[in-house]
Amino acid sequence: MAAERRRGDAWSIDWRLVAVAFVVVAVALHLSPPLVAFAIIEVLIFALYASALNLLLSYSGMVSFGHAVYFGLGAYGLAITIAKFGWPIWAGIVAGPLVSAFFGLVYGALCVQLTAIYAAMLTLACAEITFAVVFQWFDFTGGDSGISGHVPAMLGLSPAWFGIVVLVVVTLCILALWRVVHAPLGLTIRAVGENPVRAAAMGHGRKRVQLAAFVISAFLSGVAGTLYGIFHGNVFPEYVGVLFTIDGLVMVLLGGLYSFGAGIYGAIVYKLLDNVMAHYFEYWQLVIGVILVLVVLVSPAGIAGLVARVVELVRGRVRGSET
Amino acid sequence: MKKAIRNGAVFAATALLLGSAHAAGVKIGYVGGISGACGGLTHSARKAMEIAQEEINSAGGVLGGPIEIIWRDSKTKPDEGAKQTRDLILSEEVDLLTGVCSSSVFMAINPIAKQYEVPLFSAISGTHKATIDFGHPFVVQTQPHTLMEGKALAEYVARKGWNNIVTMGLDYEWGRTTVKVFTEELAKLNPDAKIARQLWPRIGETNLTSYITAALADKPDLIMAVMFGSGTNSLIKQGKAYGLLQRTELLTFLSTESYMSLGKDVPDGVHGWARGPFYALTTDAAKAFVAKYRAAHDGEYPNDWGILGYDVMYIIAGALEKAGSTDPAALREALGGMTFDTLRGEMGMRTIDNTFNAPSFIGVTKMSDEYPFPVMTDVNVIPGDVTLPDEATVNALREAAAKG
Amino acid sequence: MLIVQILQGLMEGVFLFLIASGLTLIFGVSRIVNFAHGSFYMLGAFFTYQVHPWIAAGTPGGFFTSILVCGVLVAVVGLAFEFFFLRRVYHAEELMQLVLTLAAVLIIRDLTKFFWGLDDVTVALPDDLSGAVIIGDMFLPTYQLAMVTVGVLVLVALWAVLKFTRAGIVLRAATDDRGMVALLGINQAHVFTAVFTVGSFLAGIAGGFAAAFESVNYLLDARVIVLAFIVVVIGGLGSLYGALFAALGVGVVKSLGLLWAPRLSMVIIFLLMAVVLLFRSLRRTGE
Amino acid sequence: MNAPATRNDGAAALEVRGLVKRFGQFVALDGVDLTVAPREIRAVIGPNGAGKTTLINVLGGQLVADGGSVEVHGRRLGRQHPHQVAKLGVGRTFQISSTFRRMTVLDNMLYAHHAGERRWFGLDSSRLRRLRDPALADLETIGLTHCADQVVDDVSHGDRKRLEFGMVLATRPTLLLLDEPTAGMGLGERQELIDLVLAVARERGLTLVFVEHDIDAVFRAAGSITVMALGRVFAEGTPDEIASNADVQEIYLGGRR
Repeated sequence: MAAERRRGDAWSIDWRLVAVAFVVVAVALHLSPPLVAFAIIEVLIFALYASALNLLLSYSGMVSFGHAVYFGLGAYGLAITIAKFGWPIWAGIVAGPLVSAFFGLVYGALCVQLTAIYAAMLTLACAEITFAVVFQWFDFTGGDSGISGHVPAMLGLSPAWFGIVVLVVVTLCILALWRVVHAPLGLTIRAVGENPVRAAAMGHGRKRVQLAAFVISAFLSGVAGTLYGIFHGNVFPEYVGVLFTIDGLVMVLLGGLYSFGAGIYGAIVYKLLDNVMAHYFEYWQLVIGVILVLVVLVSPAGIAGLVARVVELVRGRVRGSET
Repeated sequence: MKKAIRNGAVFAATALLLGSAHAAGVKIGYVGGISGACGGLTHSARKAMEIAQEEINSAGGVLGGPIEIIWRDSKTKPDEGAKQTRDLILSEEVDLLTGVCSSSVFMAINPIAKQYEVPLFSAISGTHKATIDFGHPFVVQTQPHTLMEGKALAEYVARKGWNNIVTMGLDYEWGRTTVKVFTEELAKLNPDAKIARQLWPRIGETNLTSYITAALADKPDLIMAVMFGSGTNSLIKQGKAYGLLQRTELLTFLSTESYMSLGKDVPDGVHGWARGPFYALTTDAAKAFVAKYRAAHDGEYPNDWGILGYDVMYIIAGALEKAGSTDPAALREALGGMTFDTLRGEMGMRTIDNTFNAPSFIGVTKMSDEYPFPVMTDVNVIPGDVTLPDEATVNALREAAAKG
Repeated sequence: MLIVQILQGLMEGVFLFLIASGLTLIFGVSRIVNFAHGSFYMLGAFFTYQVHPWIAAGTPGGFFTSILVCGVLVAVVGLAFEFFFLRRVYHAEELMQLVLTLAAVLIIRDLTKFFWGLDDVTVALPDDLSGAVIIGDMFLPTYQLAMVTVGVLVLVALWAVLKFTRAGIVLRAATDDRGMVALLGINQAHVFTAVFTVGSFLAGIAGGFAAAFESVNYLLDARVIVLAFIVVVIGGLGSLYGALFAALGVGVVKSLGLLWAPRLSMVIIFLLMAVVLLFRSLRRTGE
Repeated sequence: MNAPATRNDGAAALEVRGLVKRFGQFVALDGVDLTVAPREIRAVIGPNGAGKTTLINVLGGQLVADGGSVEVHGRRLGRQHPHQVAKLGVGRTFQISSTFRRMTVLDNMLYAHHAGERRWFGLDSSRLRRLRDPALADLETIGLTHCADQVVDDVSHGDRKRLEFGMVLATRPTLLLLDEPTAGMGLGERQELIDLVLAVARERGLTLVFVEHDIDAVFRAAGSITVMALGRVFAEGTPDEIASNADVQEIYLGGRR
């Protein structure tokens, strides 16, 4: 939030920050034992997925109760084109996100006909239908035993090097998302999302703008899902299931609505708790629940808000009006 | 001296970080649904495996050292299972893998075992796909898989002479395959039998009343319900009011934890099948194990998965002893020519699909004086040799899977 | 056979109505989409599991009393949740309410795991309730008739409250227009609290009934909330009578669907939900 | 000034005939006729419930009429959506100021300029950089430079009203509908805003229709006045004519003074 309030660099990317983060993650990947590297890879993939969902929640004024569909269909696009159609691996990798984007277009076109909770409920219905088809269409999707073995897990690379691949792809995608949000289209999306009546009175109809956001979000979720499919070398109906949807939602809400970094911060904290805390405390979801309550009651801007405050403090220009 | 201490410290630190390279004994990685959907089933497996581990170790261990088990929770999610498995192999450098609950987790782990050539002993998941369709030299199945179970059921049903049958299979792989194999095998064994209707409740469905009325409308001799856990429990509970058991026979999957949770709600006269019902195992070893298990866990009884878990530990230990090393090839060779004296009786593995000729148990429920819940009586043990699919079937399935 | 299936579907439908009524009531008045509704239902089931042995187990009277007691307990949980948390975000944007109810889902699920473990539990049905009324070859299970009766009673009670009492007039006003309540000189917060409590109570008793009917575990919440959403959406969010017809419809679609399209009944129901949503929107834009 | 191609100098800027709008039983507009010439500055006044805001909402496309016709620069409005109406060159403000409260004031204005280019897509952020200077200039004009980098939520009510007006102007409308542009403002602020509105309207040659409760402002600013009551046009004329109309005095002005 703070980043967008400042004038000088609101529209530009802090390349130094990106470079430092990139190097730190890359080095960490190489120094870590596999399980930690896996955790980093997970964080990266989910940071992209949650950021894509965040485009909807924070900017376009839509809520998706079925976003795992676009995540999981990326992995299914990869698996089915390779395992069933016999495509080469690279073609499958390209196909994954496109499949997601296609379903984003079809479902999105339906969902933008509605608004608010009605639209959200329609995303849920679409997701449940997709899940049922994926789960039951045995011959095509492998049903609940999924598809595996179509692509070597991590492309046969070591965890560290596969981590670097993921890091590069995720970084590029998130930078691209940043560009979209801060391009004219992004401005339209934010305007329509925040106040569709005002935007309409200025000549911007809600539906096609939200549809564009939906397709972009679905595509990027599909990239994340495709990466996830490569990471594990498999795909299962769980990837399009309700738990992945809730994971994404919780990450964004934890990270803090209305800030670009919500998905990134949320993914880091959520997956950290998932990977570390779960070993010591079985009831870590309870902890997430409590944090969410605190977020609502104390810091609606979530972790992103806290980070922004810390950054402001460090830079020594906290303004009194800031929350 | 100083240098030695420093080296020691470095070594300890490295060991902490990366998991120590071990000298003697065996390191086994357990991946199972400690939490998640399998959590309710597999806690007994873990307890039983710990008992077996303790027994084996106090008797001198294997390969000159103790068995060490590293417990990992798949959360009953395939992706988590895959991740934990890869870490067990890469950082813990385990010699063997076991556990595996739920077929999706099994299918996720299976290619990893193949890739890294680490033997994987399935104790809990019964999908046949891992050892047959996508089988490889390093995966071993120690319990009756779906194809075997379907055939065992057909065997039992043919023996009983039921002709008019309604199937009720949970709409996922286990339910669908079991019903399919059952139908095919029954047609061979009893050409007069016909399937009047196939019903497919969704997994997780707990209001089964309209399935019950639909099934009863066909006035079947038998309702064959390929369901488990909450599905089975709900079917039995809700069926009672419809006089289900008075109007027809019911055959369903009834592992021990179903009895435990339903208690007296399980009526007498349900035909159930199971994979390791402790009360039907009469050997001294089995009785001793149950006694030991109960003593260690507040009088709790082991469920089927406990029996399977205990058996798999002794299978692993025995095979390792014979192989003389943890080398996967040697292990497989050793396994091929051995018979094991398990709690479920004498068993051995065949090498075409690394599957044990594990028995299926089918019996009829009766309230028991001995236990706080009903158990099955007249238990038919249908040996694995009868139910294992022939080599042609295995090859056909493998060819089909390879085509995609 | 058709008649049996339809009747069975209708009975299931009444139970679905019982599950969904609280959700639609809460949405109608306060526009809150209560994700925790399934969790309250689950709490009702586990409370009943816990409480029923203490309250004259084995007799129908004691059994119904324990369900009622558990309904009240769940209502207290709902009340506390509304009073201490939800109340603070009525004026914030809707997403904040979503966050809170989602947080409640996570917390209640883990607490359930903590107290009752991962295993399935069931509540034994009193013998007097486990029979059936037999008409020809039709079996009408006593317990399901009891659930239908309770569903109808709830419907009649809600109808009477809405129609005849001052509280009902306020509620209807609140459903139509939230500002109206303020105009009537009534503290809106009290209305919301009351409705949330009643909604939680309904979820609680529905869960209590389920505990003796099916097998209950900590995964129940997700299953139920989706069912409740389906019913509430098809019925028209916030509409009590709509929810009734939707619930009956879903019950019948399921019971007939398993005959004709055994593997597609859920897909059909979700398609129905999608079509209803889209159709409603077309009608709205026609205004 | 950069007038859109829809402009047709031959016709009236706004031609309303027999406009009817019902909400259930209630008739909000009961056959309203209204003709506004290009560059005219027209005030619409009337007691509460006269249908003024409903009229603006129908003209802006936010509501769909139940009967009658509306022509803007000779173009018939049917059931167009608000954004299509906006593209015909109709700009409007709302009674309760409608801006993007989570964005900064500058971003609001940037967006308005972007919208003014009649495009919604675009991934080239250099276009926004290009729009930055004109946007800042507009903020200067409406006197909001001081809070350009504040989120709208943090600025005062009056500033929000001004911002909304400035944003609408930036979309370069030819017909401007203002629904109580000064509602809730202090006296000084009100005059300032009205002066600003007039200055801009004259400079750009806009047609202006505004609803206003502040009678002083109305008489100072309007070239002509339409008085509405009970969903109908009750009287129409120059400020002097209206001021001297006894019936108007009776039902409206009398009631207030």
